[in-house]
Amino acid sequence: MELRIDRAIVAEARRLAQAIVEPVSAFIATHSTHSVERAVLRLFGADGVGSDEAPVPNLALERIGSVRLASGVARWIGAGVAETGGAPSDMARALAEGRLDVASFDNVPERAARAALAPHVALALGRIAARREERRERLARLPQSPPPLLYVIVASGNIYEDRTAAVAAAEAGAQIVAVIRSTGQSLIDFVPFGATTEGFGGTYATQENFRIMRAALDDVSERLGRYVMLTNYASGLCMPEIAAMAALERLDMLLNDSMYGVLFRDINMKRTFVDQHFSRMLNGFSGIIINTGEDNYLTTADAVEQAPAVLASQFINEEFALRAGMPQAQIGLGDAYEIDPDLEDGFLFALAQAQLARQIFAAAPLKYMPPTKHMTGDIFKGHLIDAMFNLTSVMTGQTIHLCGMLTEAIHTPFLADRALSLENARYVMRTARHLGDDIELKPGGIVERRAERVLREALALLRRVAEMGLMESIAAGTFADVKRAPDGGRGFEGVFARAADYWNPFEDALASAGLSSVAG
Amino acid sequence: MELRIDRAIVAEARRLAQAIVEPVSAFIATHSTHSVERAVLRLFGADGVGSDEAPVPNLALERIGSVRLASGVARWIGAGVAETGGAPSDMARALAEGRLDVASFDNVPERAARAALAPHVALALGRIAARREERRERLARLPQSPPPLLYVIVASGNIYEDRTAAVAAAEAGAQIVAVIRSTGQSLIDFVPFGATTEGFGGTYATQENFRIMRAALDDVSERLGRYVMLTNYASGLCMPEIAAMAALERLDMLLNDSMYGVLFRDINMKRTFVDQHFSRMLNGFSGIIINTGEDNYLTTADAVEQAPAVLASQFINEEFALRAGMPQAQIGLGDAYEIDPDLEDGFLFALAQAQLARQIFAAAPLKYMPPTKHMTGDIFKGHLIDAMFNLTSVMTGQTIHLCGMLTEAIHTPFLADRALSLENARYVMRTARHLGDDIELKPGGIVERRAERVLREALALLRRVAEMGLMESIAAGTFADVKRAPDGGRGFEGVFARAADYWNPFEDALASAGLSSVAG
Amino acid sequence: MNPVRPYGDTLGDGKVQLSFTLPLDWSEAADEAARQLVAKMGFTEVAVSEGRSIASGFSFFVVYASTPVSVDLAAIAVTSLRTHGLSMDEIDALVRARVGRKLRIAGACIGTDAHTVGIDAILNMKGYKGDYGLERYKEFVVFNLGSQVSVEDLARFAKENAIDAILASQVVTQKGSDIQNFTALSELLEADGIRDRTLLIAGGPRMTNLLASELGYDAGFGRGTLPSEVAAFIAQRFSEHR
Amino acid sequence: MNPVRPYGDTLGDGKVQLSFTLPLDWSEAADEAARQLVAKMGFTEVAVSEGRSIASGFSFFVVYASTPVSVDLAAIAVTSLRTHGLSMDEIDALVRARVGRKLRIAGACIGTDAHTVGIDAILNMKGYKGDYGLERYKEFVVFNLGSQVSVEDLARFAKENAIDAILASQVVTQKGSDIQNFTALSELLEADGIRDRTLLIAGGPRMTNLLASELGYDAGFGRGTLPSEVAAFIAQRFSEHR
Ligand code: B12
Ligand code: B12
Ligand SMILES: Cc1ncc(COP(=O)(O)O)c(C=O)c1O
Ligand SMILES: Cc1ncc(COP(=O)(O)O)c(C=O)c1O
Repeated sequence: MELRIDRAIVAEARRLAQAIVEPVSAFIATHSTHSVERAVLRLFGADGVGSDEAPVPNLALERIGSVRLASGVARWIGAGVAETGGAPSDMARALAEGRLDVASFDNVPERAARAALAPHVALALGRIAARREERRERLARLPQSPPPLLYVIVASGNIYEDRTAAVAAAEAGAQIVAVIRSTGQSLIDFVPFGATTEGFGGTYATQENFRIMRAALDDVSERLGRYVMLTNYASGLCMPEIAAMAALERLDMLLNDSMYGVLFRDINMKRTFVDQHFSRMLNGFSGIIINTGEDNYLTTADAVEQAPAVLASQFINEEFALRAGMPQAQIGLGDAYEIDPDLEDGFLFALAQAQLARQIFAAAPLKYMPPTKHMTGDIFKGHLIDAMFNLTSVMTGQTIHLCGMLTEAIHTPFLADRALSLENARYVMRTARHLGDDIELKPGGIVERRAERVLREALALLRRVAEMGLMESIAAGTFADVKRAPDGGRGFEGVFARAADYWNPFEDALASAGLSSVAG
Repeated sequence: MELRIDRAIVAEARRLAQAIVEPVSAFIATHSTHSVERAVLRLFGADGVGSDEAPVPNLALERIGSVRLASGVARWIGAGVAETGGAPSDMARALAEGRLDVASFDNVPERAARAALAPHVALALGRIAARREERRERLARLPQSPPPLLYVIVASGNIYEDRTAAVAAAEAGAQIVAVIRSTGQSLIDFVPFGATTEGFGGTYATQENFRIMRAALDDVSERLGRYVMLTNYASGLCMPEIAAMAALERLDMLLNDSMYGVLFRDINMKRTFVDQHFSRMLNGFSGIIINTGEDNYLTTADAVEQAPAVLASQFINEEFALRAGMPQAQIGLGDAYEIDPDLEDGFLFALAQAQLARQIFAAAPLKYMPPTKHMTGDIFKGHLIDAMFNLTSVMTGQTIHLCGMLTEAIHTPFLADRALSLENARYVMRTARHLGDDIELKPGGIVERRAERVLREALALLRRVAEMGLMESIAAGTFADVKRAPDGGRGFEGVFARAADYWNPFEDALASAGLSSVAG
Repeated sequence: MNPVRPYGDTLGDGKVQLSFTLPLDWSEAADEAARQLVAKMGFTEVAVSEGRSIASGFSFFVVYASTPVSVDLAAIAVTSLRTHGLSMDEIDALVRARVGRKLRIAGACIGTDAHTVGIDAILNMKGYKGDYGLERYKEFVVFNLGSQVSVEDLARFAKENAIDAILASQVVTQKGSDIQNFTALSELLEADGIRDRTLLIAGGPRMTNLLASELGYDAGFGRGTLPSEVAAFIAQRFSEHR
Repeated sequence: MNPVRPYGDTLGDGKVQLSFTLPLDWSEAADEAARQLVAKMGFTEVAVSEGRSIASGFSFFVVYASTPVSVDLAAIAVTSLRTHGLSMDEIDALVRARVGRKLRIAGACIGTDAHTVGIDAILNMKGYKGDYGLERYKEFVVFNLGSQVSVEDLARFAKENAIDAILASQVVTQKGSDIQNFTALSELLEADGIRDRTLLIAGGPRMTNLLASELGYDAGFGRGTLPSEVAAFIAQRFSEHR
């Protein structure tokens, strides 16, 4: 089942996406954020909490102060290592606890600081590379079933109940498990610490929670003879830190969108643009597949109307990811089956959109999100809408398939909801496995006309954004009907201009290694 | 979505079906049955019960005795009318009650008997024609929604609960309501009388029950502004009588298969062949669409394996119906979605079969039966299997669509089961309304290869049956793995050879009117 | 884990999903009626997640709620008939060794029930889900009387043919017709004086071993039964008791 | 038809469908545990139509059963807020005539809840399902404070802006977070001394008017609410009481 697509339009759209992202890249290159710097600390092994349960990376940053921070946190940690011979993580803790005065390092020459950190940078990257290699080895030994890869969420708020749920889901056929974060975590400017049991609508993303889930899934992977992937969320105020933690704990995927936080969480756009870049560099190097959030356009607005925005956003997200050095194979662009069940031929519309993305982003592991908006308390009807979504996915060869829950409108999934949902996907995908291969779309038919129209309108949208500039377009409400000011929103205070001597050793290492080849 | 079909094979299959049915037709032409004769009585208005709750038609036949019966019951009723000037129905009752001695009519000349009945025959046919005209008028005034026509069953055992259920179903979108008969009714050699409230797994088919349902559905039809059809079952020991009652009470469809009773109820084959012919003549004239029972091949055996048998049976049923003078537009050939849900690409197999029937019997109002055999107590899974069935139906343009019930493996439908089931069909058929039109099947693909194979194997099966003879083939277990002896099974005692002066005025009238033109 | 209680997403939460129809047009009061009804059943945290008219005078509801009820597993005395671990050959060998003669088995779908697929699955050579039917066993002589067999005919057949085990099937259960027929059969065998020497087995999708024993049967087999499970039971019973 | 009881296919049959998970591997004993559990809940004619393992240590069941419980419709005191029959113009006219000034309304999605679609549906011009939102009414001055608004901020805003009616939304209900936030808001308004002069309205998919009144709110609106229903309620309350 192939759509006949005008390749010239696609090429033009990609060109426009480059033009849109280019000026933002210039901003990114000259700025850093608190979270980027905290991520650097975490990569050096900084962890734990100090007074008031505040995380060490946050406390250390405070002690360094905004003036010195303009040179990058590495500058000061490096100086400490050069002076004391201690480990970078010890420096961070000592700073956090006030046992070390950063002013005393002002005189350590830049070159000494850099030299002192060099082995630690190599060590940190080596650790991540090892995790990545470990994933490769496991995947080879415990091969996954072919895509669409069935993905479910756990969200009890309690990491231990989540673990039970995740293992049960894996046994029931899940190939990817995502732990949904507690409401509000994306808006807090630090990463909580330790195992947590009290979240609302989700469970806190902490490094210990990552570890607990990874261990449980590794365990069940061995038992089932197939590797079960683990996913969490990066987008938010701590994108780079979560990317760092995920790299260290061998998560396999991360929700990571270049604009989600801005549009849907009122996070400052400059903050997000800088954060997403460094976090994606890390994702790229650690072999983590990102999942972008185009589905969010459809949960608040009409799917038919927003379809061009989804496609436009996919082009932009792709471009941002490529610029962070990510290979296509790790760019999980998002889409969702949010079509109105009352719309005649709605299924054909959804098919058009899904197939369009499939052909345009042929090498990307597309992420296909289930119906949510039109799900109601009628679980029987909901199960059917999910079935049509499952059918669309298998027909269009989506890669990452989030299983819809019949109880979507009621509660975060019960254990049995997940089992029923996986059964739904497995059944539909089995009984119609090769349907997509067995048919052709009629030229000029409903599907083809719809796809053409979406592509044309996405192009027009990209053209408008390119003319106006991305930040200005967002300010004008071009995306998701939401208006955000370039200097408004949460986390703006954590954005700063890089000083002339700014230094981020990981950025340098990853950039000079030619990330896409490292990651390839 | 068109299959490329070898038309020569189809033509050859039709030729074989003619060759198969031809010798059976010769048998039919020279025989009659008790039920045919009772149907004649009913057409003349005979009704009610006598002693022991035995129906008047049965009692009358008994009194006439087998020797006289060889001339046909009309001969004696006609004689009575000629002699007494009373109505035919009075004759029947008088005979039944022993108030009249049939021997006293022996001397009434055949011609007098025939002449006396002529106006009553015209009257009876006029009454049926009026019912048919009434249907036409209502359908024009209260148009149905376009096919697939959603068809549900009611089966509480109690005609009044059934009525409640039927009206509720109509409101929920049903376009056809069938009242399922009580277990065992097809094996009793009379038609029960009056309104009934005690059936098992279904409700007795009685003329009064027909009336009650027809009135309720006429009522709701007016209210909804669309005509709701009523269906019941003919196949069994009383096919012709039920056809007569259905004609009089304006049922719109009847289950009427040329072999179902033989194979699945162990009814004598000669009995069934003769009965189906006259009942179909009546169905044809009364504008009733028949539903054949090919689905039954699939409830006991494997759907993939039995597919050719289904197609072969469709050809045979078609030929029998055409010979009874039925127009294509009233021949609702059966098929069912009984594909194993665990079979990879099972949906594609079902699609192939459904589309094959659609193209071969292009003018027939195909009847598509839902999943039953693979339904389990898991109502959630069952609802999904029904959804895939609904999808197949709308993609292949089936006409009469029996809605599957999520509780199929549990109980005869609850009121809510029907509502959920109709919602399922309406949703799937709306969201994928034109999918079938929007795609082409890949040449040499799974669907096309499957269809080819089924057609080829059906041809081979028909060839074997044509060589062996239909009765002998059934005796040899060719259909549904069931072996039935030509003179075995229930109701054989009710088959008799027509005497030289045999007379069935309705048969004559319908045949000479050139039924298919009458009915056209 | 004992006592056990339904599990939603947290141990002990008691979560249950319910759906039902009320003979009412939908309104907010109908939603509240649904809520109260479920509360009156003893559930807590009752949430009516769906309520709507499905026809005039009828509304359908989907409800989630917590039950305080739990069951004590230790008190559940279900002897599993279905775990035996014997192969066909082992079962035949058992009969040969311990019974010393072929066992005579009669099966039928009784009353007006015509659903033979289930009993055929147990009896026919071919069997069910790759498990051979009783006809294939060397030490069983099987009579499959088919469908719609009256209990009188079955009892007579058993008497006249020295049947060791009767296998009665009932698939139609509407209005308790299965219970009626099963009961009639066992009473008739009792009256005929052959109940004692006959192993009486009931089967069908709604049958459980517990229900069968309540009906005075020696065993009952429900949905998903494999022929070998029935074969093993018969063989073991005859090798132990007779 | 009173009292009412669930309807399967016959009036009074009390049929209910249930499904739940037990923390047990499947076995015949697990089926029986499911049956006993439902029987202990007070149901009769319990039929376990499905039971199977869905993961190690967990089994899923589908059960049909009859309940003896019924509810007395007459005793259900639900005043429907949602049937008013007033058009937008009529509501505006009512406020003009009986209140004589514009009503000031503040809406927010409180706590950490970011689900604004529901409250937006009520407030935004555009409205919901073809029914205009409160912003479109001439006699309402609407402040939509958006999402993740702390109850403190909302209370302060109400005080400082002479708000007549507060519309608080909660969509996330997990672990009772909605109840906590709603309660905190009403307590804060009480403490601030502005509860009396403010009409306090709760909304969200799980809200009912009954629950809202239990929480000390003036009204509660649940799934499917139309803006005009809320508008009519506000207008009527202010024309009656103040
Ligand atoms: C196939 C089928 C038919 C076929 C039967 C063909 C045949 N030769 O058997 C046909 C089309 C003829 C038919 C007709 C009817 N059917 Co029917 N049918 C079914 C269907 C789809 C499948 C049954 C089946 O074959 N299951 C597969 C077998 C292997 O499973 P099983 O029977 O449970 O058997 C297993 C175990 O229970 C056990 N077992 C069974 N018996 C025994 C006996 C012993 C001794 C032992 C040890 C074990 C054992 O072992 C078997 C293997 O594991 C069911 C729905 C469903 N999906 O279950 C409806 C169903 C059983 N039918 C039903 C009805 C109502 C009818 C009719 C009465 C409808 C009508 N009015 O026309 C008729 C009348 C038939 C009659 N006189 O009995 C209802 C029964 C409702 C109820 N609970 O009372 C059902 C549930 C459908 C429904 N929801 O309405 N049916
Ligand atoms: C859209 C959506 C989102 C969007 C929200 C975008 C936005 N700007 O609103 C996004 C993607 C951001 C999102 C995020 C999350 N969501 Co969300 N989401 C949904 C979804 C799909 C639809 C909700 C919706 O818009 N309904 C449509 C509106 C019109 O209906 P409504 O809200 O019921 O409103 C009507 C009435 O209730 C009433 N009403 C509502 N409020 C008020 C107020 C007043 C005063 C009045 C009078 C009336 C009224 O009027 C409205 C019109 O009739 C639901 C699932 C579903 N299908 O319901 C999940 C759902 C609500 N989300 C859920 C969760 C858990 C989350 C997350 C916490 C997940 C996570 N950890 O990432 C996050 C966190 C967000 C947060 N901090 O709150 C859960 C909540 C579970 C629970 N019962 O607690 C749900 C049920 C999904 C699920 N099954 O897990 N979500
Ligand atoms: C790309 C992306 N990131 C993050 C999130 C979750 O963010 P939060 O934790 O803010 O709800 C989502 C949710 O849909 C998302 O799509
Ligand atoms: C053609 C046909 N006739 C009749 C019946 C019903 O017959 P009975 O009443 O014998 O169950 C069926 C049932 O499936 C059928 O397919």
